[in-house]
Amino acid sequence: MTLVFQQILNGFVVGGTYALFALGFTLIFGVLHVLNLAHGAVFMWGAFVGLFTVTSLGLPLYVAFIAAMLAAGLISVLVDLVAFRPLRARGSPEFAAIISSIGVAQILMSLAQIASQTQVYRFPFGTFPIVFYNVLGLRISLQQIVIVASVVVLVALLLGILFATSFGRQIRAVAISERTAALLGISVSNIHGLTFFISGALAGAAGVIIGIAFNSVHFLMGEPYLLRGFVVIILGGLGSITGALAGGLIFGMVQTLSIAFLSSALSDAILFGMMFLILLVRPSGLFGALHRQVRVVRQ
Amino acid sequence: MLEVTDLATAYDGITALRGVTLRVPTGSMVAIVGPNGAGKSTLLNTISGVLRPHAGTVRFDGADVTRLPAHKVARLGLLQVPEGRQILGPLSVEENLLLGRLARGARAADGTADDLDAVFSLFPILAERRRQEGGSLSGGQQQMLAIGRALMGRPRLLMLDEPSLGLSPIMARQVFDALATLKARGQTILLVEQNARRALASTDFAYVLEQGRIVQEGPSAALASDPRIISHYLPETDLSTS
Amino acid sequence: MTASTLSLEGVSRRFGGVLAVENVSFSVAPGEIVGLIGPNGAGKSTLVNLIAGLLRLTSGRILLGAADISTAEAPEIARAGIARTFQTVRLLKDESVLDNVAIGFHAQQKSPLLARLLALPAALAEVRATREQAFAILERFDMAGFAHVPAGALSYGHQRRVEMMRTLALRPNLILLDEPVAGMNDVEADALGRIFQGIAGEGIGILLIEHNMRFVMSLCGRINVLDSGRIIASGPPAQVRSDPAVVAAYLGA
Amino acid sequence: MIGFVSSLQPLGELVLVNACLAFSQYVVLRAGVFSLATAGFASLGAYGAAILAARHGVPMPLALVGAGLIGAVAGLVLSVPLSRLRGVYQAIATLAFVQIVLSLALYLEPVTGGAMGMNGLPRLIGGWELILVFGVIFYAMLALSRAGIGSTFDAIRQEETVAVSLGIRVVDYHRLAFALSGALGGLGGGLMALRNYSLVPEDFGFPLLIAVLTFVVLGGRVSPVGPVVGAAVLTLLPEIARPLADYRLLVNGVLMVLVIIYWPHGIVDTIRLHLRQRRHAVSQAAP
Repeated sequence: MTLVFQQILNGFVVGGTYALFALGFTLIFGVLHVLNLAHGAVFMWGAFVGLFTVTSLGLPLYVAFIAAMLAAGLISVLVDLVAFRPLRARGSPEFAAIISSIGVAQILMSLAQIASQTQVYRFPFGTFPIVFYNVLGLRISLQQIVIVASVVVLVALLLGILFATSFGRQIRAVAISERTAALLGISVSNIHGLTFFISGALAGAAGVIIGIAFNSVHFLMGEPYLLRGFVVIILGGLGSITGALAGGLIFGMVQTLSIAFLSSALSDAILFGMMFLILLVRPSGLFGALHRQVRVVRQ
Repeated sequence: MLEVTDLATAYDGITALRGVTLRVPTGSMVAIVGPNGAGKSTLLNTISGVLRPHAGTVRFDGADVTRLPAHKVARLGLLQVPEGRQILGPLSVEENLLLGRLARGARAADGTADDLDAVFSLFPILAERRRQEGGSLSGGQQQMLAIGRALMGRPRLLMLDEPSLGLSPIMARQVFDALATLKARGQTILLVEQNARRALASTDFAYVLEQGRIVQEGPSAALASDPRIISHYLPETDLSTS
Repeated sequence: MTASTLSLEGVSRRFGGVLAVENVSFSVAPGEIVGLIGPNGAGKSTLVNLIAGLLRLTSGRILLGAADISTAEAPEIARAGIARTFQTVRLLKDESVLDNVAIGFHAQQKSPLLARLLALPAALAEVRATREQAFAILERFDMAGFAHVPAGALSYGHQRRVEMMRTLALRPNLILLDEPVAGMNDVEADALGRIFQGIAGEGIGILLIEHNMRFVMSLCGRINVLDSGRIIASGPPAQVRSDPAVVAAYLGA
Repeated sequence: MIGFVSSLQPLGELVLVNACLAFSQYVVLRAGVFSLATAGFASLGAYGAAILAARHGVPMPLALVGAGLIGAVAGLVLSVPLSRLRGVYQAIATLAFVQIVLSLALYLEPVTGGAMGMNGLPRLIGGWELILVFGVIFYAMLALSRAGIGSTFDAIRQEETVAVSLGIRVVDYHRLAFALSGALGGLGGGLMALRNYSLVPEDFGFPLLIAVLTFVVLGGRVSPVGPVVGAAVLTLLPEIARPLADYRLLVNGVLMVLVIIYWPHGIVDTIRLHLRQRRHAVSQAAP
């Protein structure tokens, strides 16, 4: 029984990191109604920047964390400028946006491949003290506590920005109607840029956390997270902030438990199967978000 | 205050405006009337910067704003209350109003609370509903919210697109009463209305737009008694029955 | 296709708490041009989408002849003989004018799927025949010279014509026209109006939804006036335009 | 000279295999279905063909037909729920399908060999067989364009509401597109299996999905020549321009962004549209 609880606890921690990754992913869909398939690559670059800040510059981890968030935020803004803005100006369909973001993802991955010479990097030993606590018979590491704490702080920060500041109000206004927002004096393109920055910064934070937790940083690390990010945001509902949080936690639990008690290959089949089912039964996700209207049958 | 000269706009492949020229003097209330599909909304959206004209100019307080993007036009104090109200449904009444304040931009930074109070005193119902979602209001209340939201931006010129659209007669009257109050306070207003009689009764000057052209203009009172105007709406109507 | 009457019986549609269309009844007989007018937001588009099979009825029935088509999906409505045009012209902009009209014959294709998949001679012959029929329609509308022009390159008025030709390719017995002369001047509108009269003369019923009062009055035998989702007046043009309720709806009380 | 030509042969074969996979992606995109399932179909077809040919000694042509059938059935099954979805939802659901197939291939070790895959497969397909198969597929794609199905697909892709108003049963055509995509994807996978000596699950993951998508985006989504050109350019480019080989990913990415932004119809369709417009301009100038 303790084993189950231990796995649930581990799943909770893993789920938190997935949620962090997926929040930025879903935020862009919620505001701009496009899927940003370069989100995984931005995340990967966040991990690299964090790593180089520690290894090459010898700066402390918290500085690396902030540097990774800033850098990934800026990269994300670049993604918007290169992949999305030219298409938006022309009113191109969502298909084009997905293709161009895949293209930019490949460019970002390729640059990381060249910069890293296809090697797997690790944070130096001792970057993070290895300390374990025993609570009610469960083993909790300091690392896990810090991960959960930083996820909570970042999520609180995001919710604070979105729901208690003028910027957040403007972001939500743009998400609902770009035209109305513009008529109210909101610069829609600035808000898009801001949204991409926030999204990228969250991905950067997730990159450093995951880079440390799994002690590996490499140019392909974004891809599996992107794929799993899909599951998370579909579970929670495309474009929904609370959905991404809940979806991340569910994902972490199911993944950890299924790996522990079944097999890791089957775990992916279960998770993606879950997503497939949700799409068929409830495309707006478990927590309901945007639902694009489809006009093939009477509504 | 507003001078539109020879404006022409194409939209969805249709030439929606052809050579439109009109003026709105400071402190006046001007109406644009015309049948459905005449290009009235296109005209407001071109002035607002939502649509780009392919010819002509829009000058606001002497400055050329013809090719300015919509948000910059709004920040100059040229504010539109769009057709169908366009309330940001999931946001609360108060959040909708606070967003309206952005358009004030650099023009004035003081007196936030006063503005909210001013809107609430004009539309008391909004004060009662301030925490409710904007989308849960009735049509008339949404129209009041849309006007209140624009007022938060301290408009130098307030443009309204069909403010009585889809409202019951009682609600429509309340909205027009509020406009009369604003006018009495010196607010400059440009009103687009399909309901010609109501529009002509409450404005100083009016333009008649048909198929993208201004076909007639004059003091509202004069137009209201011009039988030809009514014929634009119901051809060959026997006036004695109306 | 045998001509039959379209009848709406107590049709209602609710969106959330709002009745967009409320208890609407009227009919369009073969060869008749019936007008549907009303101020912005009166529910005209909702009504078109209800008939065309894009929206579900909240209550009431829609009949074509004796057949109840209230729940049929849009492709089946089209195959039953109801064609429609759209408020903004919708053409396949990259395809040629001829192809745009030829696609209208889709519902009449007879060769089996396998024959078409393998491009068997029978299927190819059918494609050729379809293109010839499409070309005949082009000639009738004096558009043969534009057959191979991409539809998107045409002027607005010509695009409207292509849409009309595509609609006729369906061999409908009823056509829904959703604001067909929006953005046209009187001369262009009258030219199109004569085409509509010709079509009606062949026994096809037309339901004309339009803003342009002059146009509606000149073309329709009967007019229904919609306001806030309800029919407030119905009858010949002369009677409708002097109806106090109509005057109030358009001019304000 | 002969040495040079023979060195080109494997490359030519790869172009043909890639073109088959590109057609699988092309058929759905042309019909307005945003499916990314080709990699999954290819995986099913590859394992199917390998198991039939290597374990059960089924003759090569039959094994290939089997691969195509497996893909077609998978496509048809998939189409039942997926013809209800649109756009990004369809894309994500098919992505899930690819991942499910991938993880099942890893999991079902007794059948698929798990992560180690299947090794020592007989090489049953060479240049001539490939050319023959490609010829048949290309004919089928041309037939699609000539006998009306292609233009129905075009109508659905460009204006679904119009298509519906003309009596086109969109759901049926989406099913057809899924089934064809499955058959072509399965066949492509079968070709891979029967000329590659070995088979591992990762061959059919996200990178293949993106590669196949790139072929069609680059080549074009309407003319059947498009996918062939796309597959040829992207397969040959790194080989012809050797220094580029190390930057293959970068070149792909840059090409994708540039093409979708500046040539959204792809190479072949852009040229086709351009020629048609010019021809029209000429015919108007000289009536």
